[in-house]
Formats: sequence, C-alpha cells, structure tokens
Amino acid sequence: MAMAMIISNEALAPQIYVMKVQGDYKGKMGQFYMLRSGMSYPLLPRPISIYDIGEHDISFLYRVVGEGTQQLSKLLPGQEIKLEGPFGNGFPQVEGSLGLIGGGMGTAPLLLAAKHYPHAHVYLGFAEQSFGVEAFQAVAASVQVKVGGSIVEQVNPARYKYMFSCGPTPMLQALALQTVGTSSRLYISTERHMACGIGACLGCTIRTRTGNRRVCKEGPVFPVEEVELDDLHGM
Amino acid sequence: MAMAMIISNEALAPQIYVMKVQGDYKGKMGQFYMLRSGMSYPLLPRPISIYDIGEHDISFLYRVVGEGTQQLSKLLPGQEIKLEGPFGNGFPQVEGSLGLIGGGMGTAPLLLAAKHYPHAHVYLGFAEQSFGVEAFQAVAASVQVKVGGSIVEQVNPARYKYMFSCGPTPMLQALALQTVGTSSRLYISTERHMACGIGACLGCTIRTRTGNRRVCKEGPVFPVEEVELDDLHGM
Amino acid sequence: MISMACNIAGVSMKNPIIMASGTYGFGREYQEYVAPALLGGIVGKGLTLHPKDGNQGVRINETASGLLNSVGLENPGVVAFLKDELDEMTRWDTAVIANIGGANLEEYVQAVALITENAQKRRTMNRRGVDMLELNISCPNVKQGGMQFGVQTEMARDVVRQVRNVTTLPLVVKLSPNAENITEMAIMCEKEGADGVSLINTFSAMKIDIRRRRSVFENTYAGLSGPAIKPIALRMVHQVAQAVSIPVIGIGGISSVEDIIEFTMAGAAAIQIGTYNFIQLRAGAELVEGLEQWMQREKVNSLDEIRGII
Amino acid sequence: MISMACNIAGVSMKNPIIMASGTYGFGREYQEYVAPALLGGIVGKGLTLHPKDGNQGVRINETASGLLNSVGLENPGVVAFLKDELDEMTRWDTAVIANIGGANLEEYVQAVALITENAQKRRTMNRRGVDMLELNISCPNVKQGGMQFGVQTEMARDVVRQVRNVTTLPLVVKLSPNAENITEMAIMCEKEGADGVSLINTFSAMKIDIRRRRSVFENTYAGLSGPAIKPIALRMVHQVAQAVSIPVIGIGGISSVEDIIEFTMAGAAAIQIGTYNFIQLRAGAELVEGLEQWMQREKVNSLDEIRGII
Ligand SMILES: Cc1cc2nc3c(=O)[nH]c(=O)nc-3n(C[C@H](O)[C@H](O)[C@H](O)COP(=O)(O)OP(=O)(O)OC[C@H]3O[C@@H](n4cnc5c(N)ncnc54)[C@H](O)[C@@H]3O)c2cc1C
Ligand SMILES: Cc1cc2nc3c(=O)[nH]c(=O)nc-3n(C[C@H](O)[C@H](O)[C@H](O)COP(=O)(O)OP(=O)(O)OC[C@H]3O[C@@H](n4cnc5c(N)ncnc54)[C@H](O)[C@@H]3O)c2cc1C
Ligand SMILES: Cc1cc2nc3c(=O)[nH]c(=O)nc-3n(C[C@H](O)[C@H](O)[C@H](O)COP(=O)(O)O)c2cc1C
Ligand SMILES: Cc1cc2nc3c(=O)[nH]c(=O)nc-3n(C[C@H](O)[C@H](O)[C@H](O)COP(=O)(O)O)c2cc1C
Ligand code: FES
Ligand code: FES
Repeated sequence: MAMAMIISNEALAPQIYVMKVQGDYKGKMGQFYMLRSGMSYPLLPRPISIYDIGEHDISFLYRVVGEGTQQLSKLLPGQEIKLEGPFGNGFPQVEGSLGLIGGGMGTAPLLLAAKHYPHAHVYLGFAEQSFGVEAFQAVAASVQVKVGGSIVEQVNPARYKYMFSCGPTPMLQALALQTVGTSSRLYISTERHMACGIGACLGCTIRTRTGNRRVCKEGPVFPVEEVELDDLHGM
Repeated sequence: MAMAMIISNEALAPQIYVMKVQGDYKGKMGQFYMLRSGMSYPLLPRPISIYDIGEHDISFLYRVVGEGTQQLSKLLPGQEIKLEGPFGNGFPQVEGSLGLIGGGMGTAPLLLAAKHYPHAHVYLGFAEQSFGVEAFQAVAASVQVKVGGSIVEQVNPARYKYMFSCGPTPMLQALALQTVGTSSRLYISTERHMACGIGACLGCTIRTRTGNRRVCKEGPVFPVEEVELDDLHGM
Repeated sequence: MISMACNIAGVSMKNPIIMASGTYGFGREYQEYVAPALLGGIVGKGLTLHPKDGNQGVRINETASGLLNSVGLENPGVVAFLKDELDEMTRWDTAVIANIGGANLEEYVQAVALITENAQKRRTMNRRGVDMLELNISCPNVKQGGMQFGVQTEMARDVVRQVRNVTTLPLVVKLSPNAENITEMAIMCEKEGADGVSLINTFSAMKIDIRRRRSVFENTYAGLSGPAIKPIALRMVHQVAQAVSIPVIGIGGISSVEDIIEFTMAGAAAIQIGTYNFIQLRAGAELVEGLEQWMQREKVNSLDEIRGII
Repeated sequence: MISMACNIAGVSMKNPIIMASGTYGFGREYQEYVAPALLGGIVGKGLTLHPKDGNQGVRINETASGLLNSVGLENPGVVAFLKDELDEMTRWDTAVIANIGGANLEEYVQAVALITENAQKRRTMNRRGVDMLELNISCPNVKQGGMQFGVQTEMARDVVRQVRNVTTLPLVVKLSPNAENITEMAIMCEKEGADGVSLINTFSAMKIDIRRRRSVFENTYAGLSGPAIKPIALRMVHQVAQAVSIPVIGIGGISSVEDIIEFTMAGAAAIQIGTYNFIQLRAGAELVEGLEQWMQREKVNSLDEIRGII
C-alpha cells in the first residue's frame, strides 16, 4: 500500500476524529479510500470517505467504532498511514436545485459535494452531538442542523431537483419514502463490509433492480430507485 | 493485566530502547515482567528483564526484534502499557568476588546486579555497537567493554568466586567451557519462548540434570552445571 | 435474579467458565491472580498413567492470532497427581476435572480406573475427589496415543467404551478438530454412554524455521489454539450441539464475554478458556464478572434463555 | 543465475506465485496495481455452468487474523466467461486458470467440456485459451454442490473421474480442509489422473451476531481464510506433498515471502495468494520481487533446491 505521513489527527467530538494526510491525492465527492495503519492487525483496510481535499493533503472524518478505527485514532502526526484510492463512483454531476442530507458520520462525504455545489441546501442530523457543522457553514448557502429526532422531517423533497444523502439506513428509508411521488431524484451513498475495495472479491454487493452491484465499484452512490431498500441492512 | 503509564520510551542505539513505566514495582535482579501494548496483536505478552527500579518507576531495556517489541517501541510517554510480574527466580544472594558478564541485550538484567554488588567486575560485550555502558560505569568499580569479538576472552573465571552471565548462547557456552576446572560458580540466565510466564503451561521448559525445569519459574537463572548446555538453543 | 449456575453431566458449577487443560497447570500458579472459587471449574493438565517428560526443543510459537504448542503431555502421572495435587484442588470451591491421555488403550483404562477408585475411597472418608473426567483422545502432540484415537470414530469407540466400563464418574470426551467427522464422533460418544463432549482440542499445524531449514518443532507438527481458530471451533460446536443431547462444552479461542455468548447461542452448555489465560493472566475473573454484567445488561436471567437459539 | 520459473502440470509459469480464485476477479480490477505479466498465473473467480447471483446478506466479516466470506460463487457462468473475459485474460503474459464449481456432477462435466472445447477451437485458430483447470470441489458457501463433493473421498472420485474423461486440459483439483482425510483425497486425485492438487480452500466456520441473535451469514456458515489458517494449511500441504507425486499447489494465509518459502520447503510446487490481496493491493508485485530478492540473498538459484526438504 502507498504510505503517507499524517499531518494531524484530532478529535472533533467524543469518538469523532479528523485525520489529515500529506500528499497530492485525487478524489471526487462521494468516493472513498481504504485506510490502514502499519500494523498487521486488523487484517483489512477500512473504507473511509473523502472528507476534504487540499492542495497537498487529504482529510478523513471518522468515528471510532471498532478496532480498525480505534487504531487509526491512535496514530499521531508524523506517523505513517497506508491508503489506497480513490475508489467508487461518487455523487453525480447535476444541474438544478440540490439538497444534501446527512446523518451522523454520513455527513462526511457531503462536504465535498457542498463545496462543489455552493447553492445546495444542507441538512445535517445527529443523534446526540453535532460535529463538523462549521465546515459546511463555511461553504454552503443554507445549513440546517438537528440533534436528536429526525432531520428528514425538515426536508421537503419537492423543493429539490436532486438530493444526495448518506446516513443510517432508517434515515435513508424515511427520506426515500418522503421522496416517493415527487419528481426529486435521490442519490444515496451505501455501506457494505469490504475486502478488496476495487471490485474483485464481490464481498460488498448490494441487490438492485438490475441485479447485484458492487458498492465499492458501481457504488457507493446509487439512485435510490435502483437499490432494494430492504437490502440496506446496517452492517 | 495491570495497566500502567509510560513515562519515557527512548532509543539508546538503533533498535535499542529503554522504557520507563510509572508505578511502585517490585523485583529483584534477574527477574522479568511480561509486557504488552493494549492492542490485541500480537497475542502473547513478551518477557522482558527488569533493567532498573526507581522509587516510583521501573525500566526495561529492550531490542526491537519482531512485531511484539516493535509495537512496544512505538508507544509514547503518556500512553498505557500492560505488565505483570515480577516473575522468575533472579540471581542469587552471594558473598565474595563476583564477575558480571553480559552480551548484547544480555547486559540488561545485570544492571540491578551491578547496583546490588558494587564491588563486582562488569564485562560487557556487544556485536556492533555498545549501549547502556554509562549506567554500569555509574555504579560499578570496574567495567570492561568490548565491541566485536568475544568479551569472554577478557574474563578470567579463576578470579571470581561467582559469576553471573546473560547473553547469546555461544557466549554462555564459551564462558562455561572457560569456567570448567576453576572453582568459580557460574549462574546463567536462560531464554525460552513463553506463554503464561507463571509456570502453568510448561511451554518454557529447559532440560536440566534433574529433569525439566521451567525457565519462567525455577529460572531464568540456573547454576550452569544444572543446565544441559546443548539445550540452550537460541530461540 | 440472574444465575450463572449450570449443571454439566451431573456436576453443579457456579458458572459455565472452566479453565482448559494444559493452560492452567493444576491451578496452583494462577491462585494468586484469580481466586479459584470464582470459576466454574478447572481442568488439570493432561495426565497419563506414567509420568511423562514431554517434547524436546521449542514448545511454544506464536502465529497470526494463534499459538502453536508442542508440550507433549509433560505431566507427573496419575499417581503423583492424586498424591500431590488433588488435596489442594479439592480444597477450592470449584469443580475439579481430570484430563486423561494415554499411549494405548490399556493406559487410558488403568489411569481412569485409578482415579475412579481414588474418588470412591475419598468419598467413603467424606472427602471430595475428582468431580469429572475429561477423556483426551485429541492431543496432536504425542507420537503414540492422543490424537490417533480421536481421528476415526471406530477407533475412538473402543476407548470410550472401555473407559466407560471402569468408571462411574461423570465422563466428558474431548474431541479433536482433526477428526474425520466430529459430529459422528460426538454421536458415538453419546451412544457409548459419555455424559458430555468437549470440543475442540488444538488443530494439527506446522511452522517451518526457514533459516534453519527445519520444522520449528521436533515433533514436526504442533497444536494450534487461540483466537485464530475460534470461527472453526464455533461451527463445530454448533454442528455437534445439534446432533447430540448430552451437554457440549465449547472450547477454542474464547477471549471475551461476546465469544462466550456466541458459543452459548451455538449450543454450548459450558465453555473452556485456554490460550486466553496467557493473554490475560486474570482471564477467569474478568470473564466471570463480565458475563454477569452482560446478563444484567441484556436482562438474561439464565443462559438457558439463549442456549442453542441459532 | 536465479530462475523462479516452474512448470506445473505441463504449464510453464515464470514464477510460482498465482492469484487465488475468488480473490482476484478475472484479473481486470488489479491490472492497474499489479502488471499481470509479473505473475505466475491467475485463477479466475469460481465459475459454474449457469450464472449465479451468490448469497444474500453479509458476505464478508473479519475475524482474528482471518476473513470469513460467504460470496457463494456469484459468477457470470462459463459461457459469459469465455465470451467476455477470456480474450482479455489471454492477452496477458501469465497462465490463465479457470476454477470450476458445480451444483451437481452433470454441471461440472458440462462446464469443463465447454471450456475444453473452447480451448481446442481457439488452438485451431492459433489463439490461447484457458491454460489449466482448477476443479473446485471445496467451496463451503453454496448449499448444493461445492464442498459436499470434497468431504468424502468416494464422492469426490466420481467428479474427478468424469471430469478427467471430458478434458485434455491440465487438471488440478482444489481440496477442502473440511475433507475427512485430505491425504487420501489427494491420492485419489492422483490415481484418477489429475495433474495436480491445490490446497486449501476455506474452512467451514461461523460467526454469530449476538445482538441480533442470529448467524452473521444467511447461509449460517461461511469460509475462513487468511493468516489465521496458515499453520493448518502448511501442515496439510506437507502431508499431501509427501503422499503424492503430482505437483501440489499450496494455499492458505500466505502473506509474505517467508510464507512462500515455508510452503515450498513443505513441498509446494507453486502457491496461491488469496486474502493477502485485500490486505495489500499490490501483493503480487511485492511478493514476486521479494521472492527474487530472497533467492539472491540466500543464494538459492532454483526453488527446487529447497522444495520438500522438510
Ligand atoms: C464506502 C464507505 C465509506 C465510509 N466512509 C466512512 C467515513 O467517512 N467515516 C466513518 O467513520 N466511517 C465510514 N465508513 C464506515 C467505516 O468503514 C466503518 O465504520 C469501519 O470499517 C469500522 O471498522 P472498525 O474496525 O473500527 O469496526 P469493527 O466493527 O471492528 O469492524 C469489523 C468489521 O466490520 C466492518 N465494518 C464495520 N462497520 C462497517 C460499515 N459501516 N461499513 C462497512 N464495513 C463495516 C469492518 O470493515 C470490519 O471488517 C464507510 C464505509 C463505507 C463502505
Ligand atoms: C526471561 C527473559 C527475559 C528477557 N529479557 C529481555 C530484555 O530485557 N530485553 C530484550 O530486549 N529482550 C529480552 N528477552 C527476549 C524477548 O522476550 C524477545 O526478544 C521478545 O519476546 C521478541 O518478541 P518479538 O515479538 O519482538 O519478536 P518475534 O520474533 O516476532 O517473536 C515471535 C515469538 O517468539 C518469541 N521470542 C522471540 N525471541 C525470543 C526470545 N529470545 N526469548 C523468548 N521468546 C522469544 C516471542 O515471545 C514470540 O512468541 C527476554 C526473554 C526472556 C525469556
Ligand atoms: C500449552 C497448551 C497445552 C495444552 N495441553 C493440553 C492437555 O494436556 N490436554 C488437553 O486435552 N488439551 C490441551 N490443550 C488444549 C486446550 O485445552 C484447548 O483445547 C485448546 O487450546 C483450544 O482452546 P483455546 O483456543 O482457548 O486455547 C493445550 C493447549 C495449550 C495451548
Ligand atoms: C472472498 C473469497 C472468495 C473466494 N471464492 C473462491 C472461489 O470462487 N473458488 C475457489 O475455489 N476458492 C475461492 N476462495 C478461496 C480462495 O481461493 C483460497 O483457497 C482461500 O481463501 C485460502 O487462501 P487465503 O488464506 O490466501 O485467502 C475464495 C476466498 C475468498 C476470501
Ligand atoms: S470490496 Fe471487493 S468487490 Fe467490493
Ligand atoms: S511460560 Fe508457561 S510455564 Fe513458563
């Protein structure tokens, strides 16, 4: 794996970290990298969305949930990290009104989209504590935040020609339901356990109307009508 | 395992580190602790001799040879380490002239002995680069150092009523041969791969004249005449 | 009210957490770290009729999340065990399980007969003896006996039958993952009157010292244990638990409360902790406490509520 | 002069490093990271006569130094493979190995016949076809077929014999560690005319989601691969290599040059890299380069010098 140096790795909120890595990295909104520390444990790299890209750095926003992300969180500036990417398709190029709806960690891949579409309306929902809101406020025309309860209630799909969303399955399902009958086109970013990250192992497939699709390759972003929503089971 | 905080963890020479850990630790010369980082990999803690004990701290001198020690070397002051001990029997209480002969990492367990017996003559051999010599010079009456070649050649066993030695197998074997026919009593510290460290698994046994003995319990220090020298195979 | 108590093959235990053979000595060394009375039971180091020196050379080697061992049943023999260890063990308030190996059929039978006789004699004197036998037909680290009996069902049948004939003590047979058909093996044990089965012992495995160009272990192969093998052990326990109605004791890489729950859900009546004792000296105490907390948190009053639900 | 070249069952390879079935797709996705021409060979994703959707639900789950997968042989079917993938694969300067599964005997035979016919046809047109077949009788992730054929020797014999009857292509049989007797299985393959055996496929294993109180995998069990199983795989390769004289391809957790040397010393004629491809995207390139360096450093001109020396 390609080695790189960590510039910073700081907690934004309990268990929520932003890691900045040195180097000239490519990537579009909604794409992800596979990250791992230099240790031989855990085995697999972890998929993490691109949070932000600077001229000579790339950032990731992540939550510590298990051993892999815990190990990432313990790395210090100056230490090395291994990463490969960018992988996946990312959010599409669209024109017209756009809503970005993120829940929890699902807000991470939306920042690049917000930068790309400064006219977009941003909706950020958090279960207990918000984080990273300022980054959106710095670039977006409108940012609504809700802590506790459902951010989806504040979204009126009819207002948007397009919506991009990423977050917990119940949120995506609620948003999908709310979109039914409107002409708004909803794109969702999906998650699956991954092994290869490049489309070779078929470990990350999701059922779609047109058969299995690889989240790491054809995804993680899909038009909502393609995905079988009951296959969005949390992992 | 008992958790403790690292006070410092610094390189003395390439791949050679001293780690100082906070706490009131017990231990005698030649005893060891089982150390591990908080990670679940590698599986087993690693046996490391007590290098020094202060009033509220304990130190270990170690060489990075594989993943376990490499992980130890990456820990930073303020981070946690798990350790259990002291284990093993250590060097005996003796009276009379004493030679301490250490080779490479085998110098580590001799520092406490040198502190305990300030009249002892210290012989330190290193393959490529010496380290930790000052610590001995600060406490011992006589310290001879050799880098490259065999330190054993400089030792005249007939001068000492007792000798304590720790180091690579060829060094121990050479010293044992040299001691034959003198009245000097040689104690050597042995090494074995260990699992439990407390005498329960029988993974660390060494053949002695009186049957198997556990290096972690009856050892690591044995009178040389008890040990079958050909069973001192390096691990 | 939460209760961790369980009854395995007629032996009551205060919880289902048992220390595995060969990883806990005869309990003495761990006393200082884990009060024996906390534990469901302790299986002693594997015993043979005659004392054994075990294997030469390297005995322990770490692999990726696993441990290779080639101790080779070093033990003081049954007679010395009964004389030197049993009094101490029976003083503790925990089940005492003797693990028995043998180089041949005759040795198994004699060893078991000795222990049974001893238990009866002690009972007449109102003293506790060995509570349970674990018949080890699955040690991969001895040239003669051990695993050779545990691979083919018909060969194992002889041992189980003859041992059953000479003992009234609760009898658990410890199965090998190297068995040709571990489910068939368990069914055979049940038919032959075993009171339970425990599984798994270590996998026959190998490591080569490429520098010296020889096997790390003098015996060529060694036994693999630890977290690495847990997913396979769990599958085997699940298969066996569905095939027999005697209690199944789950073993293999268990290193957390979550692991214990997994094995219980797969059907284990109790579990054994082996390699994890080396990783965490206070494993027994940690897991007993953790299991109770888990039951409290999850409002599970008895593990019966979740046993075998998969 | 150092040479890594080897000849497996009549197929020349520039080195013994082959990418394992199911972990490398049909090679396309890895092209960008590892030049296919560097590799000894590529085994394609397991094929069946008809296209297969594979299993539902979670397909991948990490364990301690291991990987559980339940992909369930998702594949486009033999016909689509020959049409859509083979041209691309045969353009690369590396051996093309087709891995074949089947739900029943008939499917195996038909799939193999189709590929063989195709290879012959292509040869008449002076075009490369599939170089070698790997018969997968060891997939634990499909309900029908797959591993069920790979557990009992007599059941496997039928498949191997009938497949051998319909193909002149070099035929390697991929063995399961879940076989009752893997050595006996290999001997059978040799007798039935297989040109080699490869081992091991994944171990049948399990993980339970204790929160949801159900198996993580819809198929209940899944296949365990990765460094965790390496010591067992190495032992099996050693046993089999001593029992047969056809080439043995070693598979199971190989993740370093040292591992490759261990398998070679245990008797492997070549090796396959599976899970390690996920750990290190450039595994193939890294290992080929590393192996050459090792040979240089250790003054081993040909791996024949160390093969099977244990
Ligand atoms: C395309 C994509 C983009 C992602 N972007 C982000 C991001 O920007 N920030 C962030 O915090 N998280 C992100 N995730 C989720 C992140 O990958 C998981 O939280 C992480 O893998 C958990 O690893 P762990 O070892 O800490 O947890 P563990 O629970 O110990 O992981 C155990 C296993 O489960 C897998 N796993 C666990 N949770 C998930 C999950 N939700 N998705 C896939 N595999 C999982 C791990 O890969 C590992 O194999 C993304 C996931 C995907 C698929
Ligand atoms: C009683 C005793 C005291 C020791 N004191 C010191 C000390 O003060 N400083 C120091 O640097 N080293 C000391 N060692 C050696 C130290 O334990 C090993 O270097 C260390 O375990 C290597 O672990 P690793 O993971 O870095 O290496 P790896 O080679 O990756 O270890 C692989 C396996 O081999 C075992 N192993 C490797 N080398 C040895 C060895 N020489 N002895 C026992 N097991 C080994 C490890 O425990 C592990 O299980 C001592 C060993 C013993 C037995
Ligand atoms: C060092 C060591 C010694 C062992 N000795 C014995 C033994 O004497 N008898 C026996 O039945 N099992 C023995 N075992 C096997 C364990 O009891 C247990 O079945 C196996 O290690 C799997 O469990 P684990 O993964 O929790 O360690 C031994 C295991 C180890 C690691
Ligand atoms: C995701 C995945 C898919 C696999 N698919 C196949 C397959 O289709 N056919 C096959 O014979 N083996 C398959 N295998 C088994 C591997 O080819 C290999 O035998 C096994 O993983 C052990 O090697 P490893 O430990 O290096 O991964 C698969 C393994 C994995 C991890
Ligand atoms: S992670 Fe391997 S195909 Fe997507
Ligand atoms: S390490 Fe277990 S007895 Fe010494």
